[in-house]
Formats: sequence, structure tokens, C-alpha cells
Amino acid sequence: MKELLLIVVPLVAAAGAALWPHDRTRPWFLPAAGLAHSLLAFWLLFHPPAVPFHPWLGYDPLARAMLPAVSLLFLGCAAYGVPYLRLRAERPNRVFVAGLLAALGLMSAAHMARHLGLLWIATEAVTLSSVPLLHFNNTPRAFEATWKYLLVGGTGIALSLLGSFCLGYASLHGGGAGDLTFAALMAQGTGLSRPWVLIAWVLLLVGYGTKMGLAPMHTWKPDAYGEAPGIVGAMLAGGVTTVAFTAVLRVRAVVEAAGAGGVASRTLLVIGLFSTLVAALFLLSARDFKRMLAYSSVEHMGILSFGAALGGVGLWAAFFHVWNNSMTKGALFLSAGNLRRAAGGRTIDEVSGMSVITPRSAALFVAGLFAVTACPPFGPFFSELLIVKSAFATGHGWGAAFFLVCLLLAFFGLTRVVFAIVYGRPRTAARKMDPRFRETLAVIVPPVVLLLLSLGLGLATPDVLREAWTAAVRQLSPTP
Amino acid sequence: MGLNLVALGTSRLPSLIRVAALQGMVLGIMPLVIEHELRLMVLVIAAATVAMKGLVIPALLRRAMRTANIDRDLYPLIGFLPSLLLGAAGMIGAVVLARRLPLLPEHRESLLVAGALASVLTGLLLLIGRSKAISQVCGYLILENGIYLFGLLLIHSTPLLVEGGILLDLTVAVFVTGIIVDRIQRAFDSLDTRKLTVLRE
Amino acid sequence: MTMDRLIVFAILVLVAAALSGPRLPRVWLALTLAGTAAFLGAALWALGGGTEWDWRSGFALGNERVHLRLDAVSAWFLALVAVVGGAGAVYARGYWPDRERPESAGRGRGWWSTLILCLGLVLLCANGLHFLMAWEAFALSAYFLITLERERRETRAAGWLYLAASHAGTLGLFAFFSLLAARTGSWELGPMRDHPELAPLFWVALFGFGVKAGLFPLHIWLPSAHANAPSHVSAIMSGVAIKMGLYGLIRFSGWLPMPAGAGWAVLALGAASAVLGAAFALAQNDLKRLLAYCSVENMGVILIGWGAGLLGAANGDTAWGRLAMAGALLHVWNHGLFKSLLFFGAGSVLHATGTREMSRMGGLWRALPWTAGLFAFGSVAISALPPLNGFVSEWLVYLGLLEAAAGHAPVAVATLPATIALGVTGALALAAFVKAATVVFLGAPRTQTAAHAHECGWWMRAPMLGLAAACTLVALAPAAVWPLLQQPLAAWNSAWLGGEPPAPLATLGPVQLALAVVVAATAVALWLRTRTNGLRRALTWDCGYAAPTARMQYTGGSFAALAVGWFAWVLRPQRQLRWPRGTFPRRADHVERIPETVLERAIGPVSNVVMSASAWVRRRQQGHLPDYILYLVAGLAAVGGLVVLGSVR
Amino acid sequence: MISILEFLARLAVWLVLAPLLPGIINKVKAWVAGRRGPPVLQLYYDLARLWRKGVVLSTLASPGFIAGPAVAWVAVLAAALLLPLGPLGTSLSFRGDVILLVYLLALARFCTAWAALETGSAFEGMGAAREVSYAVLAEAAVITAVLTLSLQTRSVSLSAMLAPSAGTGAVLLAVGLFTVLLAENCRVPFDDPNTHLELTMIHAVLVLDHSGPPLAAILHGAAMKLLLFSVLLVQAVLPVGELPLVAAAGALIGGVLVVTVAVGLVESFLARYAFRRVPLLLTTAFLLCVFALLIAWKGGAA
Repeated sequence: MKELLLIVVPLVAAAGAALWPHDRTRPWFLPAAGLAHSLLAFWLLFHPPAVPFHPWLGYDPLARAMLPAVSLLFLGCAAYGVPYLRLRAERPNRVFVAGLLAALGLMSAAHMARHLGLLWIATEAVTLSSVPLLHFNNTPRAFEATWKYLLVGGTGIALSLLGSFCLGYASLHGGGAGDLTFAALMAQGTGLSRPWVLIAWVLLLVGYGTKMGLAPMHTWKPDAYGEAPGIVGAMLAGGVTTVAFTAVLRVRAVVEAAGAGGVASRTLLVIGLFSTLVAALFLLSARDFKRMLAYSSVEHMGILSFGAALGGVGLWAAFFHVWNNSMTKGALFLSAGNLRRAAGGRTIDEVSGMSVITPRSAALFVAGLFAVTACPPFGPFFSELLIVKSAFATGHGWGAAFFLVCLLLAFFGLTRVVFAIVYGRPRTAARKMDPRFRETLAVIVPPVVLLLLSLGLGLATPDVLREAWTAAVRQLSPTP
Repeated sequence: MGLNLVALGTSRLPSLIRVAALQGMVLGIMPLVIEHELRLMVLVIAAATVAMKGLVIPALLRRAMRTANIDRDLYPLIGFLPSLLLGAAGMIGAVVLARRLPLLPEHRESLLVAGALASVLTGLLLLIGRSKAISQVCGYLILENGIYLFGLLLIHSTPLLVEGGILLDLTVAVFVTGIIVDRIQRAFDSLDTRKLTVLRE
Repeated sequence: MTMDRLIVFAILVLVAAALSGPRLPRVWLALTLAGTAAFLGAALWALGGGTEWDWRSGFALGNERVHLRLDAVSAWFLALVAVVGGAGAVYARGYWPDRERPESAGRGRGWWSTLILCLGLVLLCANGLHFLMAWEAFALSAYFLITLERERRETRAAGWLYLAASHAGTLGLFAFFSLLAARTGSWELGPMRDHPELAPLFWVALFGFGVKAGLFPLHIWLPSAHANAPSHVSAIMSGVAIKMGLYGLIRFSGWLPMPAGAGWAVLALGAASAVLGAAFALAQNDLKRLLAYCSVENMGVILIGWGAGLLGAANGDTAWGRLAMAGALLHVWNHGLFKSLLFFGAGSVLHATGTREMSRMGGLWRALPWTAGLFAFGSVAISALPPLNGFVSEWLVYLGLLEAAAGHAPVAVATLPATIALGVTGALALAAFVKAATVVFLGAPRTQTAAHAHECGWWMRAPMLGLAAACTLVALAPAAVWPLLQQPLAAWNSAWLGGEPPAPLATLGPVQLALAVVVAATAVALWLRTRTNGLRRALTWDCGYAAPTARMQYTGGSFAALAVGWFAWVLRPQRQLRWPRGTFPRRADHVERIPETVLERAIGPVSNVVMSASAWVRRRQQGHLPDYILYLVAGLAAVGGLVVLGSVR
Repeated sequence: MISILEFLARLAVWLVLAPLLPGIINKVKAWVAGRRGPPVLQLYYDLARLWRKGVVLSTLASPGFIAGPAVAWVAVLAAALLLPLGPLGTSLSFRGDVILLVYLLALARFCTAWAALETGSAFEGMGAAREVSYAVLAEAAVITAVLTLSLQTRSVSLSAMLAPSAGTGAVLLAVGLFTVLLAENCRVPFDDPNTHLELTMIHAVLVLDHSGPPLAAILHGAAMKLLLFSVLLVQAVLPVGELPLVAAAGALIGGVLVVTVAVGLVESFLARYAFRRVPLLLTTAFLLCVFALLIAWKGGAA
């Protein structure tokens, strides 16, 4: 029953926020709900329910391996949100707060959905609920971004619906009773009609891949991340993408059960490496440091797919990387938000010398950069190294080499941009910086905490998490 | 089926919307046709579909069109003739594919699958080939229609909640789209997405 | 037992130093010196006793138990880290003080201790995961040290180049260590000669560590980084940091089975690095760039020795291999010592004149007698001239190679060319350092700044004197160093256990000593004789030219012109020449620039290709929504095709 | 005791006999040119006079200006003492002493160049540049020669190495070494010791500003270097080591004389080369040594 609370609490909070009269105090809903959600999520992490409380919905190992990360990230963003929204007092935040909370609730639902249709509905709902978040800034650019997000994402989601139907039809054709819970589908296994399963896999991979932001379906990402506030960017990069990744994993498990695991892994591998390459190429000549983060997120989605495609240890490492990615991206987006506020510019042509203007955020941003480029001792280093290792262990030597080259190119691009905006002499653009922006503790602590979390995850991974990931791997590939 | 070609062929926005609406209506009726014994639930679904796809959304779109008083011509990125040919090719392909695919006996002769695939392709083609925001919404509608059509295959087996949810989501999606269109119009004084290229590399 | 105490103490103290650095300079200096002293003690302990220290933690870091181990090989390098680290700390006190560098001095101190600590940890870690962590931490702290003066654009550029190259190397090491872990099933490092399938990994390691070691084609980052870094940083980078790459190579060539071609490849690389490094050094007109390239050359010399060692070890008869390897290891120390000395000297010159451009200096010996003397000392040492220490190690390498030839070892085919290359290198290096020392310190000041230079303070002088003393020690009593030296030899190749020093080494020491004494005596005698004969100061005769000006002196460029001409095929000097024309000629000038050939001729084109690919991708994303949908459909089609192919297969 | 006496004797031989050679060369040249020429002992007189003269020191010069020649002189002397004299062998011989010899000469070069550049005169700069640059090629040739010898004799210490084998290898080596000798001692065709066009010189231009005792040290050092090279050359070609004492002494002295006369003849019949052709000549010498090396390698392999 507690599982349901994970969904209900945020939604109730969202309703409350929507009804709350005062703009000034409304933001406090965010940390409150976030805290409650995290407490629940972690309580469940430590005391996982023996059986999912409903065949359609449940806190199963997969959800257990992922959801706490999202919840933690949300908490960080929520804590940051309060001072941020105070800073943006000129914008009404009713819809924003409500939408953010709703998104959290729906993300939990999507993570816990064990039914094909329910999963799809939840994902679609997340997409819709994040629309108001995107055009919070209410600028033409924001609208354009939102429009693209909606249409590209919508098309993707439509394809994934078609894919769900195909999968359903596969089970129907295989003589299934039309029960679309993943458990049932996996149980049906090779009974599913193969061609339909393959079609379903293609459609679902592309559909959910669009939400994940795998190349070449990533086109909405830079626009959305570039225009959205830092918090939203962080939630999209660390939360929504995770939802889509969960979906892909669940589907892949079914496909594998249907005996097409090899094909699925190969497609996942190729698309993952392709995304990493494309992201790296974009990063090489990126100029806008928020769009840069978007491409870095594309890159990391590629890394996740690569890891997942390797299966076994690679999949385990992918779960590990989901956590690291959420924490690191959170820290990066929040500190980037600070820089954006302070600099009054977004590209390396307008911004430089931030280490003079906002030393703390700049230092934080650089630290985050090294974290996200897999420099020890931050978490991503360990997960990516583990992925490389398992790639070599499973005989994907060339894949690993290609992967490393892409990482290198991405590193070039990222360092180029970040050092350009952090070092050097402040530009005139920085003179007319937002006068209300000060590097208060409130805007520094949340990213710091997230970064420290990523650090801790790497140096001393909690046993409960390791156990949770192992359980999730076992759930997805029960055979070995 | 033919509606798709019309949709591709038409050069004017209202007619495009009309096509979409009509297709929605047809879809709404579908379940009743397929269902042999009438169940209340099915009736409700059908009614809802007709209402939504056939009436509400087209009305919405017309409103959006009127508020953003724009000329009714579509500026195709892919010319009408090529898109017609492409659509036709797609349709043939869809039929062939539907033949190739293993289907349950009761679906063998029905053109459901072919039609679904065809209108999905049409929708994508419209999304790619038309630059007007509203026309793209229409394309999206037709895409969704196709998917819904495919969903009808499962109407026996899958609990209707799925369908309901789909309907809901679809409507919400388009509703929001409508709002966005509205906002874009205010922001850009045009519904031509060709102008929406501020965000670029 | 005390070994634990020493090392733990060193680590803790250095951490404290890193923390105290930004605020408390005095405390920092004391702590850093204490830490380095402890490291030195531990290293000498391990070398002297030949005891191997091995420690495993109860706790896990990054899901792996910490495993530290100090054997002779790592101790050999640790000693160098400690010495240069301590000297540099003292030097920085005078060279990069708060009052002159209020913004960066504190940062510099903090990162310095961090760097020392990370270098130490790299040498201590015996677990792949932690080795990588220490390695990358060391690379990053070095980056922050190089870019201390980050307001200068070229410093930033050099720093970025360094970071990029170093990261490329690190990713190579990612591959190396994960392959190792994947094949052996654990991150633990140690002797694994019994896994013949591991042999090919050597090539990956050669790339990964070679970048850091600055071997010839991989040295692209080295010159600009070492030239633009603050001098004490250049010193530790050039004297110690690049040795870490070498440490990795030597370490794993001792632990892993070697592929057949390893020794030959290393010899070839070494010969290339040595000769070309020396040629590039001779061609430079920037004092610190010259020193940087000379590091490439010396790494080459070390590589030649190590390569001969590899061949010897591979071919069973180990007498000459042992000699060459000993020479290589000793040269690691020697180069660390005199290269740091030289960079300190260059720093003092830079401090005094504010420029690295040699053609703006000249006659500095008057203003900077100490620096001049010490720099000259360093130059003699690094040109491997008797009676100083550079000669001892190179002589050992030569001896090994000659013995190989004399013994008609089948591998002599490889050692003969290497020997000749070594000879050419020696001559080129000599030319380069005659140029460096004389153009900077002798003759007349070429500019006003050079004329008004001032000697450095004791904070900077003392470390130089210390290093010079260390050089002298190695030079005059090489036999005394041998017991320490033969520990790492035995640790590297157990077949070389049991080491009485090679007889000639015992002879060489006294000879060098005698030579030093006689040289000094003769110099004094000649000086006295001159004095008694009477001595008159006059204008340089210059064949009777009445009014010689400082501008008429031979510049570094013209000094090197001949040899540069011979190596133009690789140096590719770029000249801009404006002749004086007309009756009343306008000012004419001749600008010569020696580009970093590999960077501009090899890396440049490749990166252009990559960048154009990137530009192409960007052009595909111009904000047209329909295109985006098209890409989506294309992705759909591609994945579909992939699946079809896959399911067909 | 004996050893010390022997060592002193050796020292005396080198110090006293060295200045003869330039005298002989000059005599030969004069004889060819049909002049009377300076007395053979001319250099002794010069040295003696210089030793007593005072010194004019450039205002720019540092103490290195005096120390340089001294160190160079010691270095050459030390190198000479390492060289065995036929059956007498050497007072100090150890494996690898040949490298020490080569590098002592390098030390001498370093100090000469240093002292030359003290004055900041363009001419000395020119000379020093040429000296160190040509040394690069000469060094290659010398090292190759050393390798050849150690291949032939399977040993790495001078006293054992200088037991040459007859044959083409020896001839090639002889020619190569002779060329190197000419280059290292700045004789024609590389340099003209008694021209007075400073621009065309290598060695004489190095010492333009030197005078008095330092100049004496330089000149004497040069003479010793010449003697050293000719002794080396002779022993590298003739099997002096094996002969009985008297014959060996005869052979050695005769050989040195022959070399000296040859130098003289070359100087009288050849003109100085243009500088850009000097590298070619040195490279040729190097290649000759390489061929010798190959022959030795073959011999060793067979």
C-alpha cells in the first residue's frame, strides 16, 4: 500500500499547490513533498515489499533500483527551487509548482508500472505535465522549445503506443489472454509471435528512445534543456530520461524472454554507441553551456544503452550509472542555473571569467564537469569503467574502443566550453548581471550535496544499492 | 483509407481539418461495426471517440485557426503530387506488409492493419511535409487515428481502460497543442513553423 | 612496522599541507617538507634494506580493498618525487610568493602538496582501480598547477592541450586496466608473468603511459605545457611527472609477459625521441621550451637503456641488459635532479628578466652570478659530460650497448643503431646547452631588461644548490649509489639478483673525482698565472671592429642555424624575411619560428577532419521541426533495418 | 712507485711530444711549396712566449673565459692518458673507457665553445656554432668506429680494442678516421689553420680574443688532440699491440709521422671546402665507418 503513497503524495501536493493562494509560500510545497517522497522511497528501498501489491503496479526490484535516485534528485531540485522561485518572483509559479509535483508523482507511477498500457499512459502523462514547466520563462524561445518538445516527443510517444499494441497483438497472436502485464508477457516467453515482437521492439525502442533522447531522436533535447529553468533541466535529464530507460529495459526483458534477446542487445548497442558519437560531435563545437549539458545528457543516455546492451555486469553498471548520472547532472544543471543567472548570457561568446564573478558556482561547475567526464573519484568514473570492463569481458573490444574514443571527444568539447566560460576575464555581458542574484548558501548547498552524493556513491557504494541493482538485473534476465 | 490521400492532397487548411474530423468519426463508429453484440461500454467509447475526434478537436483547431487569422493555404515542404505518390506507395506497402504479417484468422480479411499502418504513414508524412503548425497537428491526429485503428484489434482482449487512457491522453495532448499553437501565434504572429528556427545549432 | 608509520605520516601530513596551503604559507612549507622527508625516508629504507612493504586495508574504497605496496622499483621513483617535491616547495616560497601573486599563490601551494601526494600514491597503489584514481588525480592537480597563471591566454591554451593529451592517455589506461581486470578477473596488480595471453596489453600500456612520458610522437603537449607553467611546476613536471609514465611502463614490463617485439619497439621509440628531441631542443629560442624538448631527448635516452634491458631480459643473457637497465634507472634520477635544477635556473632568469625569449637576454652572469654558475653546472651535467652525473648514467647505457655489440648478441642489430643514435644525441644536446647557457648568460645584455636584471633570493638559491650537491654526489661516488640501484634492478628482473657493482663503475668514480680535482686545480693555476702576468680589460677585439653593439652578437637562432638546416625535414622551420631595400632601407627583419611539427602536421589535420564532421552534424540541426520528425522516422527505419538484418542472421 | 714513475713518463711524453706535430706539418707544407718555412720547434717557442705574456681580457668576459681553456686542456690530456701506447698499454684501463675518452673530448669542445662565446663577438659565435654543429657528424663517425673496433675485438676497453684486423674494413676505417681527424683538428679541407680570413675559420676563430697563458693552453691542447687522434688512428689500423716493444715503438712513431705528413700533404694539395660541402665530407666519413662496421659485423657473424 505504501507504494501507492509514492504516487498519491506528490499528486495531492500538486493539487494543494494548485489551490494554494500565496505565490511566496507555495514553493515550500516542493521540498515538503520531495522530503516525504524520498523518505518513502528509501524506506521501501530498505524494506522492499515481498510481492507487488497489484499486478499492474508495484515497487518491484527495477523500480527499487531506480526510483530512489529520481526522488533524491527531486529533493535536491526542490530545495534549490525555493530560492530560485523567490528570485523569479515576477513569474506566477502556481502552474509550475503543481506541474513539477505532478511530474514527480507520474514519474513514480511510470517507474512502478508493471503493465504495458499503464507504463505508456504514465510516460505520456509525465510528458504532458512537464509542458508547463518548459515554458515557465514565457519567452518566445521557451514556446518554441516547448512546441518542439511536444511534437517530437508526442510522435515518439505515439510510436511507442503503436509498439505497445504490437506487443499486445503478439501476445494475442501467441494465444495469450491479452494480459499486458510484463510478468504475463515474460511468462508467455517464446509463445509470443516473433515478427510482432520484433516490430514492437523497434517501435518501442524508437518511441521511448525519443523520450530518453537517443540520437537521432534527440533533437528536442537541447532546445528544451536550453530554455527550461535549471531545476526542470535537471529533472528532465535525471528523471524523465530514467523513466524512459526503465521502460526500454522492461520491454527488452520481454523481447529477451521471447527469444529475440540477441537482436535487441545488438540494436541497443548500436543505437547507444551512435548516440555517444553524435553527442560527442555536437559537444565538440558547442557554444551554449546549457545546450552543452543537453548533449552531455544524450551522451550519457548512449552510455546507459551501451551498458544495458552488454547485459549482466554491464546492466548492473548501467543502474549504477543511472544514479551517478542523476546526481551529477543535477549538480551541473543547478550550478549552470546559477551561472546563467549571474552571467546574463548563455554562450561562450557572451560569458567568460565566471570564476571571478561567482567563484563558488564556477568551482562547482568545474567539479561537476570533471565528475561528468568520468574523472575519479566521482561516481561516473566507477560506473563507466565498469561498463568498459564488462564490454571487454564480453568480447566487445571494438565497441569499447569506439566508446572510449567518443568519451575522449566529448571530454574535449566539454572542457573547451566550460573553461572558456569559467576562466579568462569577465565580459561586459556579466556587468549587467541579474542584480538580485547573490551566491547565497541556498543556491550553493543543493548542488554541492548532489555532487557529494555522486562522490559517495563512487567511493563507498551502499550495500543495499548494490543488492538492489543485483535484484533488478535478476528480475530483467531471470535465466542465468 | 481514401481519406488519407485526400488529406495529403488537400491544399487548404479547413479541408484538412475536415478530413481529420471525418476520419475521427469513422473511427468512432468502427467499434460498433466490429462488435457483434452491443455492450454499453463499447457504446460509451464510441460516443466519446466520435465526440472527441470528430467534434471537439476540430472545433478547437478551427478556433485556433480563426484566432490566428492566417491564410488558409498550406505551404508544403513536400509538394502535393509527390506526397500523394508517397502516400499511395505507403498505402500499398502497408497492404503488402499486412499480408506478410501473421494475423489472427478473424483479422485476415479485414483491412484494419493495412489501414492503420497507412494512416500512420500518412500522419508522419504530413508531419514531415507540411510546415503549418495546425497542419502538423492534423498530421499528428491522423497518426493517432491510425494507432487507434490498430488498437481496435485488441478491443476484445485488452481491458478498455487502456483505450480510455489513450483517448484521454490524446485529447489532452491535442488540447495542450492547441494552447501552444495559440501562444505561438501570439508570440510569432504566424503559425508557420518554418519561422520557429530560433533554437538551432 | 616503522615503514607503515612513515608512509601514513607522510600521507596525512601532505593532506594537512594541501589544506593549509591557501592560508598558512609557513605551516604549509613545514608540513610539505616533513611529508617529503618522510617519503624520502621510506624510499631509502626500502632501497637500502631491500625490504618490500605491502599493506592491505580492512575498508574498501570504490568497492575495492586498498592495497598499497612499496617495492624497490616504486621506491626508486618515490625518492625522486620526495627530493624534487621538497626542493620545489622551498623554491616556490621565493618564486611564487603571496605579495607578487596574491590571487594564485595560495592555490599553487595547495595543489603542490596535492600533486606530491598523488604522485606518491600512484607509486604506492597496487590496485588497478586506485592506481587509475591516483593517476587521474595527479593529472588534474598538475593541470591546475600549470594553469596557475590562468589569466594569460597561452597558459590556458597550453593547459588545455596538456589536459586533453593526458586524458587521451588516461582513457588508454582505462582500456589497459579494464582489459587486465577483465582477463585476470580482479583489479589487483602484481606479477602475472604466468598469463601469456596478457602480452599484447603492453601496446595499450605503451600508448597510455607513453603520452605522459612524452615519447616522441606523443610528446605534443609537453613543450607548451612545460614552457608556460610556473618554473617550479615545470621542474616537477619535467623532472618527475613525466617519469611517472616511465614508471608505469617499467613497472608493468616487469610484471606482465612481454610481446616479442617490445624491446625493439622501445629501442626505436627511444632512438627517435632522443635524436629528434635533441634536434628540436637545439632549434628552440624560448629557454623553457628548449629545456622541455630536452626532456623528450632524455626520456629517449632512458628508453634506449630500458629497451636494451628488455632485450637482454628476453634473450636470457642478462649481463649487458642489466648494465643498460641500470643506466636507464640511474638516468631517471639524474635527469630528475639536473632538469629540475635547470628549470629552477630558468625560473630565476624569468623572474629577473620577465621573458623566456633568449634573444632578449645575454650577459646575465654579471647580474645573476649564482644562477649562471648553477645553470652552467646543470648544462654540463645534462650534456652528459664527465665528471658530472649525467655522464655516469649515459656511460652505463653505452656500456650495456657496447657489451651487447662486443658479445655479438643476436639483438646487436638493434643495439648498434641505437648506440650511434645515442652518440648523435649527445653531440646535439651539447650544442643545445652550449647555446642555452651562453646566449643567456654570456656576452653583452641584448635588452635593457637583461641589463637591469637582479639575482634571486636565498629561497630560490638554496634548492638549486641542494640539487647541484645531489648531482655531485651521484657524479663522484657512483659506486655508493649502486647498492640502492641494484635493488630495483633485482625487483624488475629477479634474474639480476645478487649485484656486486660492475667493476668499471668502481673505477669510474675515482677517475671522475680525480678529473674534477685536476680541472679545478688547473683552472686556478691558470688564473693565478694570468694574474701574475698582468691582465688588462679591453673592448672585445672582434677583429678590430671599432664599435660592436650588443645587437651584433650571435643569436641563438643563428647559432643553431647549421644543425637546424640539417634537420629541416622534421623541424620545418618557418622563416619570414624582409630584406633591406632601396637607398635608405626601411627596417628589415627576419623572423624564424620552429613549429611543433607533430602537432601541426599530424594532429592538426586529423582534428580538422573531426571538426568538419562536427560542423556537418550541426548543420543538420537548424531548428526545422519537420526535419526533426524526418530524423525520427529515419531512426525508426534504421533500427528496423538493423533488426531485420539481425533476425535474418 | 714504478707505476707513478711510469705515469709521469707517459705524461711527459704526451706533453712534450705533442707540439712537434704542427711543426712537422708546417715543414711539410713549406717543403712542398718550396719554402724554408718555420722551424719544427716553432710551436714550442710560441708557447713559451705566450706563457710569459700578459692577458688582454674582454670587458664582457667572465671567469669562464680563463677556466674554459684550462678545463679543455685537462680534458684532452686526460683523454690522451687513457689511450694505450702500443705494447706499453695504458696506466688505467677499464671496460668502457673508450666512451670516457670520447666524452672527454666532448667536454673539451664544450669548454672551448663556452670560452669563445664569452666575448660576445659575432666571429667567435660563428666559430662555436660550426664547431658544435660539425661535431654532431664527427661524433657519429667516431662512435661507429668505436663500435667497429669492439665488434672486431669483442671487447669494450681501449687497450683490448686497438688490436685491429687487416682487410678492407681496416682501410675503410682508416680513411674514415683520417677524415674525422682532419675535421676534429680543424685542418684543411675543413678549415685552414693559418688563414687570416676569420669568416672562413672554425678553430682559429674560436680563439680570436684569447691571449697569453690561456691561448698557450689552447694551442697546446690542440696539438695534443692532433697527436691523440693520430695515435688512435695508427693503432686502429696497425696491429701495434702485438709487436715486440721496439718494433711497436717504431711502428707507432712511424705511423704517427706518416699521418702527420699526410695531413701536411693534404693541406698543400687540397683547398679548403666551401662550408656547405663540409657536411657531405663528414657524412662520407661516417658512411665509411658504417661500412667498416658492417664488414666487422659480417666477420663476427661468420
